[in-house]
Order: sequence, then structure tokens, then C-alpha cells
Amino acid sequence: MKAKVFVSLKKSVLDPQGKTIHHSLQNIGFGKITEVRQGKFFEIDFDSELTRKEVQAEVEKIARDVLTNPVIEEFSYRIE
Amino acid sequence: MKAKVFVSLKKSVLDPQGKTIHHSLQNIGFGKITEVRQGKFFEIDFDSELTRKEVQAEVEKIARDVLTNPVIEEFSYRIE
Amino acid sequence: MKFGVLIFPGSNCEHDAYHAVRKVLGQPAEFIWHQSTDLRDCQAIIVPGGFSYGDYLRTGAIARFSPVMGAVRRFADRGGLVLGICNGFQILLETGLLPGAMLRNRGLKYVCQQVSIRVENVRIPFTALAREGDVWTIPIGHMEGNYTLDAESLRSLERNRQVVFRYCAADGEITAGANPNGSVANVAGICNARGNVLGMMPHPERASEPLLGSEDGVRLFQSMIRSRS
Amino acid sequence: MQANLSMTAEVLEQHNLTQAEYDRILSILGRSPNLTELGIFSVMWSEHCSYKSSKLHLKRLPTRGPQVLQGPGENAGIIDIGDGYAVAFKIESHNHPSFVEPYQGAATGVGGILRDIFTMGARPIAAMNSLRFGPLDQPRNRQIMEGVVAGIAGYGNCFGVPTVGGEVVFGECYSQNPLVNAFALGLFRKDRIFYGKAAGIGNPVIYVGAKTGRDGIHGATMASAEFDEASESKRPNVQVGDPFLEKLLLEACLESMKTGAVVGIQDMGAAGLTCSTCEMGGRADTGIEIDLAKVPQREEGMTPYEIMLSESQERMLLVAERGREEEIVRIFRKWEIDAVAIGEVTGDGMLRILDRKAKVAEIPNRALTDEAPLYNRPVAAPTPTSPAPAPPGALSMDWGKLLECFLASPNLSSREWVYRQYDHMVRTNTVQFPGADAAVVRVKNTRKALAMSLDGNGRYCRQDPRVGAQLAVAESCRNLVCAGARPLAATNCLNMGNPEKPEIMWQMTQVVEGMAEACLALGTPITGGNVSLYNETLGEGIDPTPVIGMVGLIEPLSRLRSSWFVQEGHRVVLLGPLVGGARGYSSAVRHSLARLQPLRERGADVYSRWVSRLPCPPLDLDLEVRVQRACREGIESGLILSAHDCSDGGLAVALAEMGFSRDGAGTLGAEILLPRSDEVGEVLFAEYPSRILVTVAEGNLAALEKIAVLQGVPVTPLGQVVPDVLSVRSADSVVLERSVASLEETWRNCLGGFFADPL
Ligand SMILES: Nc1ncnc2c1ncn2[C@@H]1O[C@H](COP(=O)(O)OP(=O)(O)O)[C@@H](O)[C@H]1O
Ligand SMILES: [Mg+2]
Repeated sequence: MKAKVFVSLKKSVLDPQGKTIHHSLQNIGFGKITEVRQGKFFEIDFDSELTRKEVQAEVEKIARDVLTNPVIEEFSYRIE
Repeated sequence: MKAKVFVSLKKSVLDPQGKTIHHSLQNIGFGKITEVRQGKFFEIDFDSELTRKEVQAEVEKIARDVLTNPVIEEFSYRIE
Repeated sequence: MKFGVLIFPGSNCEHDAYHAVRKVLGQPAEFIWHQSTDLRDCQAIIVPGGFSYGDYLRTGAIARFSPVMGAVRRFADRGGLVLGICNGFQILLETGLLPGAMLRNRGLKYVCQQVSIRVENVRIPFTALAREGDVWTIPIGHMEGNYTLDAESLRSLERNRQVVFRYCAADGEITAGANPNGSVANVAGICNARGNVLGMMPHPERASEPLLGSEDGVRLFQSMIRSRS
Repeated sequence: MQANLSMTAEVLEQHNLTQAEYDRILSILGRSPNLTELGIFSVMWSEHCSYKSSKLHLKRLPTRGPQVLQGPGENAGIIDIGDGYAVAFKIESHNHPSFVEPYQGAATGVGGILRDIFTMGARPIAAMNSLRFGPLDQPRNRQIMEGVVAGIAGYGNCFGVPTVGGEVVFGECYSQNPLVNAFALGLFRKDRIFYGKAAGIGNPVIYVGAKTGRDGIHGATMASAEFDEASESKRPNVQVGDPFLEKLLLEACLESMKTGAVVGIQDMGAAGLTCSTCEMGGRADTGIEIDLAKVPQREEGMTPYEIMLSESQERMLLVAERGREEEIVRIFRKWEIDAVAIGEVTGDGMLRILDRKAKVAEIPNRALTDEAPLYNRPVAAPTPTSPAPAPPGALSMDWGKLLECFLASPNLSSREWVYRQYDHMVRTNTVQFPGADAAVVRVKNTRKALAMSLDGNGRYCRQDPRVGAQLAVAESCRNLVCAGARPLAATNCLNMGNPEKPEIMWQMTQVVEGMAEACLALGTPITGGNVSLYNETLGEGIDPTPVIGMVGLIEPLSRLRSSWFVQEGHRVVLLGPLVGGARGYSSAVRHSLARLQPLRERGADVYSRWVSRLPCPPLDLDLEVRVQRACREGIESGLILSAHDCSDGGLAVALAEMGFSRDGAGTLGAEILLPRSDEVGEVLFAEYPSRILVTVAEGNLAALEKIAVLQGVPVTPLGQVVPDVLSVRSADSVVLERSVASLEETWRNCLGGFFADPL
């Protein structure tokens, strides 16, 4: 089973990367963009023996404890 | 309208970040993982005047020409 | 020989490169702003190190769209000498002037240290004054210097002698332990097929005075100068 | 103005204001404040901005000297280095933010100190940092360290300043309270200095840099309160740094300063717009009126309270000559940075804040700055601990094994794992790489170089804060002298616990007194610094940890010396006492060495455990001055070829370090003969101060001895440089023999081992 975890900065936190990319995109002619935010994205493959439920528990734990810094980031995930 | 673009390394390219995360996850007891790959993820907000079709054309262009390096990366996207 | 040193807003080695060619080698040199398309009769262009446009997306990704890089591409097409150092190398890759791409260092951390590199090709203007197999001591400083290329393209790169520098041990041996970032085939620098565009991760301008710990970089600049005189 | 709210005790507590402070606000305003005004008072009167607990004591530091162009009170201190050049330098703490979010906390700390330097018109040419973490066997401490180092690297490398040195120390008391002190130094022409003064009534006040968001609101008050579990909920206060923007800001600021249109400029650091407006007005005795509607904002619906208290990074406030705004705005636009006139300088001394023309706050500038509360808090000395037990007889141990153990301690091992992540070469001025006693950067187009060093020692300051502080100053100076420099001036960061506890205040008075004495003796005035109090979590405080940043001048550059052996056959000489100081220390050393048996339980940090039990060694300031003078004379006359300070780990560790390889050159050893046989342990491992190991060519030994004798400094020829092996004999027996290469391997791989690269 495969999980996709998306980690992004909390909305209240400044995203200098997104801001700079937005600015650059405008400069090279993509003018209709109002905001860009950049995050990270992980694809995690699990052992096929695990049940969906087990994978879900595992992913939540990993995302919360390892992949994100709860001070500035939040996550969402999808299991496929 | 909002687009989400996911950029990941091509399967043929070794992913040093994913490998390291995989390794550390194993070390701290998440043994049932077979692979981890790390990618980038962008949320792009567009001017509300654009039609879905226009946004789609714009996103594809941005993703292909700017957000990815075709030598090593590939992308997918979703419009919401 | 007149050198042009590009300045992107986030460049931070432009003064170092300028100092090396202007003060140490006594050559005329000029800065060229990223918005400019006029290369002012320069005979060689240096794309310096730094963080061009912040490089938050990918190193060199945005620089490729800058007006000055359009001019540099035309300059290179006409056979002009282009030297990309560190971020400059990354920009040349993104611009397509050189093949391949950079990944994050194998150790995932920024690496700043002196390394040894072996000169693999002395038939290009950048290394004409060196001998094949020479070992240079020269610093690196980067987070993304892990050069990668698919197997087929790498074979053709090797066949054409486009690998100019490789990371090596102090005695010149190419070993895994001497590779600071995981680069394929220990690649530290490559040139284009024609030999007039060179990209390298090590910083020759940081090895251009005895006080800085090495003068090996001077031979590269001198080779460039000699090639056009 | 918005309706005045009734101040409940709860509101005051949220703002860290006491009832007495509130009463003072009432009498200053002659009315009750609104919430925005209360917020403004609260940040300006916080410990972080007002120095209310420390200011009275800091006045005792020596701050003057012919070399000092600017002492404390400005964004950074400035010293004259001759030929029309000056340098600005300062140190700042970012302890609390780095605990909450290590990467961003450390990164924004670097960003802040860099702005302090370039706001004065100087281009930053070197950065250093002083770091303290809990022991690395705890994963949380490793995580903090990894984040902090990466954050410093991420910011400094992108900005383009070489990070050339610093220190890393591990101790239990820093587990919950890591210390991150960042230092920066900038170079400029002496006649191009800019100050944070809002002079000239009617001049426009211009906001430049990043847009204001809700970052770090109440960061300053957070840095002034003890940590508890509820701090978790303060977390959204974390600021995120943008080093690329800072680089643009640097270039744009320096370029606009060249126009002559800039009257005054100040960075927005802690307490952002509030602090910069009232301080700039306060210094010039003027008022400032700004309209918040004009402030570039990142988020919608920000209240005046939020805008005034935001700690968004990468912003500056600038006062321009009237009518020349456009010139400045044009330059910032070239660098794609916002620059907006948001108000003007007035003549009434008031800080007046408007929001779309409606007045939202009005406070006299000086009430917020010079007239902030000052406290002479109660002081109480702790009860003295019992004296050291009587010393055991002669010790016999495997000294070679002990040296190996010491070199494998995170507190003594190589810092390469750290500084390899810092670009320490950018700008091609670094002529002494990290790893030496002092970092050295040359000044292009001159014969000058600047040497700098950061030093602190919490463990000694805990035993004796006054002598501990003196030791830190002395060591910092000694480091510069070893590099061939003349020490010029210092900056300092006082990292302490909760000042409301009398014993902490006692530590502060002692530390300041010791620092003052040492700086006077060594002729190095203090030109600025920073105080970080409340470094406590759940009542657990840190050792008092003053960190000294010393700057010196090497001129001509040919006087530059490194701290490594140069060549086989050179003589190795000790300047300063072989053993020395009061009896108590020496017997404590011997006693604790005796207790070190059996040496190594696997993986134990023998050195740190040992040293944490040692008392603070005594320091004879007069002797210290003479030792440093002898070393300088020896270098200036060309006799001394390399010099290394004996500090942590004592003589044995210093000898080993001098033989380690660097930049491809191989290892060297030494053959040492100790003149005294009864005290091998103390001679080799005790941390007596005022000692420098030097090397000279065989034929120059007598000349060096002569210099030392004239200075009244003990001088001991110890042996000579040889290949490969460090051996120490005492009387007729070999007491230590080790291959330098193997010692080096242990030493080099220690830190990296804790962060093993899995690939
Ligand atoms: N320990 C100290 N010793 C000497 N001067 C100090 C000390 N702490 C702070 N200062 C001085 O007090 C002034 C205010 O410092 P600070 O508030 O840290 O400045 P900033 O606003 O740049 O953060 C500065 O001039 C600083 O040099
Ligand atoms: Mg300041």
C-alpha cells in the first residue's frame, strides 16, 4: 500500500519560498497568479501485509512525529 | 481557482532525501516501510476570472517549464 | 582578456570572481546585471556562485529565464568562453548549455571544505596550461552538487572527454571516499561538446592566492587568458 | 482613539506588566492606555528591550578607549582599525526561539544580527556563533543541534557572509535551555557611519523590506519570561527567515546610503515597528508620526496592535532627507523591495500612531526608551560549598588512555561536523579557517587582518561567576594573541536565569564585575552586547553563561600565526606557569583525577563528567597580561612560528591538537620532557589559565626566553616537534605515547558519530 503525505506551512506562517516563486513567476510573465505556497510531499510504500487501518495509523504517526514540525507545519495524507 | 502541483523525482533517479528518511524511519522502529520518496508540492491560486480551461493551460505550462527540471523530475496536478 | 561577471540579485561570489580576475590576474573586468542583454564586448563570461534568485524552487531554475542568460546563450553559440562556478554551474545546467542536473548532496547537508580534483581534459581553453592528471586543491561550498545524468548520456559525456574535473584523493586516485557529494563518476566539472562552456562546483576564485590556502585556481583563469591571446 | 479598556489583572499578566508598572503608565499618559498602547509599553518595557534588570549593572563595564568610535547604545559597537577603516560588531542571543523551532530560531537570529551591522552602513564580512546544547546522547538535543546548525548555515550561506568561527559546548543545564548567540562583524569607511536617529523635523519616515504579518507577536515578551508547558501554545509566534530577501535588503540599503539622502536608519528587530520608531525618535529627541494604513501588510485585517508588535523579519525603518524620498524608493525598487513613506519626523517628542488618519496611540518616545523602568533587584550570594578534600598521594594512571578519552568527548572533539555546513570562505577573505584559536579575515587593499573569537564557560561561572567571567575574557584575548593580533575591543552576551531570584542577580553582578576587571586589565573596552535572562524551564536554570566576543587587529598581515606545528625540529615552549595558582584548585584536580578510575565505561563522556566537578581555576590577571604581551612580542619579533592557547583539556590536549593534520598536510608529533615528575596529572590535564604553547626554531629559543624573562613570565622549553608520535617523558619513564594520527581519528569522528550519515 502507498501513502502520500503532504506537508505545508501553516497559513499563519510566512512562506518565503512560495512568495519568492510567486514573484519570479510574475516576472517571467505568469501574471494571473494570486498566491503560491510551497510544501513537501512524500510517497511512502508499505509492506503489502499491512491492513489499510494499520497503514493509516502508521502514516499518521510518521507524519506527525517525523515529517512535520508542528510549530510551523501541518499535514494531510491520502492512502492509495 | 486553486491548483495543486506535485513534483517528484523520476523513478530512475536516486532520491537521497527519501533514502535518508526511509533509513531513519527504520531506525526508530517503523520497519514495515519499503520505500520513501520525497517531492515538492505547490498550491497555486489563480485570479478568479480565469476559466478552468485557462487555469489548466497555465498550470501545465508553469509545471512543465518552471516547476520541474525534466532531466530528473516529473509532475502531476489537480485543479480544485 | 576582458571578463564579464554576471550579477543576479542573490549572487554572492561575484565580487570574489571579479577580485580574482581583476586584482590577482590584472585583467579588465566588468559586472553585468541580470536584466541586461548587453555583454559589453567581454571575451569571457563568468556565471558566479550564490543563490541567483533565492533558489528556493531549484538551484538556477529561475535564472534561466533572465534576460542576461539569453545573451549568454547566444554568446556561447558563437564560441564565447563561459565559466559557471557552483551556482553558475547549476544555472548552466538549467539553461541547457550543459547536460545533466543537480541533486541534493548525498549527505543532505551543505558542504564547505577544501577538496582535491583531478584534471581529466587539458584540450579545452580552460585547462590548456595544466597537465592531464594534475591534482588541484580547491574549495567547494554547496548543498546541491550531486551531479546526475542517465547512463546513456554519461557514456557519451565520457566518450567526448567532457568530464573536465573529478573529485579525487590527494594522490589523484578517484575513490568513493573522495567524493564529497555523491556525484556520478565523481564528476566535479564538465564542458560542452565544443569545449567553450565549462561548469564546475569547486571555486577557482577561492583558490587564487597563497593566503587563501591554494593558488591552483589561477591556472584555470590563466588558461582562459592564454587561449585568446 | 479607541475606547480604553479596563485593565484586569489578567490583561496585565498577559503583557508581563506589574501593577506598579501599570500605575507608572497611567501617570505618564495621564489617562488609561488602550490595548495598542498597552502592547507598546509591554514590549518596550520588557526585559529584552529595556534591560530593566541589568542596565544599572552594565554601567560598570569599561566602554571607552581611543579605538572606540561607538560604544553601547547603538545597534552595534564600532572601532577604528586605522587607514580610514572601521568595523562594527555585536552579538545577539536567540535562545528561546531556537528551543521552540531550532532551524528558524537560529536562522532568524543570524538575520537579526546581520541587520544590526548593515543598518550602520557596514557590509558584514564575518559571522560567528556560540552554541550550547544538552548532551548528545539524548535524541531531542541532537535534533535541536542539527536544526540550529542547519538554520545558521541556511541563513548565512545564502546571505553570503562567511561563518568563520564560534564555539559549541554541551552541558546538562542546556537540555531545556539551549543557547544560540550569533555574532557578526562588518567593515566600512569611518566617515560613512549611519545611526538610528530620526533627525530633522518634517523628514519622511520610510518603511523598507518585507511586508508585515502576524509573525512573532509578543516575541520580545516571550523572550522575557520563563518557559513552562503553556509555552507550547505560544508557538505560532515563531518567525520564519528569508535570507534571500535579507541579501536584497543589504544591497539596497548600502546603495541608498551612498546617495546621501539617508538621515538615519534602524533595523526592525524585537518589537519591530514599535522599537524602531520610538528608539529612533528617542535618540534624536524628536517625535515620530506614522500611519499604519500605509504599512505594507502580508495578511488582511491586521489590527494596529498586531502591526505595531509584529516581529516580521527583514524590515528596516529609514528616515530620509525631505524631498529625496524618490531617490531612495527607486533604489529599493531596483532590488524589488517595498519602500513606502509611512510618516514623518515631528518636533513634539511623541510616538503618534494613526490608522487611516485616526489616532490609535500616542506616547512620549522617551517614556518608552530612556525612561523605561529600571530595577535594582535584590541580590543574595549563595552559601559557600565545603572545601575540597585533602589530596591523595602520587597518581599513577594510563595518561595516554585518558588523553584518548578526553579527545573523544563532544566538549573537546573537532567541530568540523558543524563548520563544514557553514560557508566559511565566501568573500575570499578568510585566511584562518575554523578550527584555529581565532578566526581571521583579511581586509582587502590593506595590510590588515581582523582576528576574532567567541568564548564562554558556564561551568566555571557556576562555581565562581566573577572569576569565570574573567577567564572568558582572558581566553578570548589569548586566542587573538595566538593568531598574532592585538586585541582591540569586545562585545558580550549575558545568558542567565531568572533575575527575580536574588542568587541569579548575584551572579549577574559578579559576572559584570569580573568582566569589567578583566577588560580593564587587558585594555579591551566593551562596545556593546546583549542580555538574555529567564533562561529557565520549569524552574531549572542554566549556569550563568557570559559569552565574550573579542576583536583584534593583525597588522601587518605577515604576523598571522596558526595554532599548528609547522615543522619537525622546532622547539616546543610553554609561556606561563606549568602548574600554578592556589593550592585548592591543584588538589581538587588531583583528587578528581584519582576518582576517574576505572577510566571508560563504554561511551561515557569522561572529560565532561570530570570537568563538571572541578572548581574554577584561579586567575592572576596581571600574569595573564604579561603572558599575552610576551607572546605578542615573540610573534612581532618573528621568533614565534605558531602559538596555541592551552584551555579546555589542558596541556596534553593542546599538544595533541597542534599536531593534527589540516588541509591535506600530514600529522606531526612532539617529544616532551616534563621537568617535574610528581604532578604529571595536573601538568598535563589541569586547566590553568595564562598558558600558551608556542614553537620556535632551535636557534631562537634563547631569544624567546629573554623576552619572557623581561616580561616576568615563566617559560619552559618542553621538547621538540617530531614526526607521527606524541610522547611525554617524566624523569626517566615514558608517561604517555600515542600515534597522533590515531588520536586525531578519535577526535575528528566524535561529533559526526552522533549524527551518522546513513548513506
Ligand atoms: N551585556 C551588555 N554589555 C554592553 N552593552 C550591552 C549589553 N547588552 C546590551 N547592550 C547594549 O544595549 C543596546 C541595546 O541592545 P539591544 O536591545 O540588544 O539592541 P537591538 O535593538 O539591536 O537588539 C545596544 O547598544 C547594546 O550594545
Ligand atoms: Mg538593532
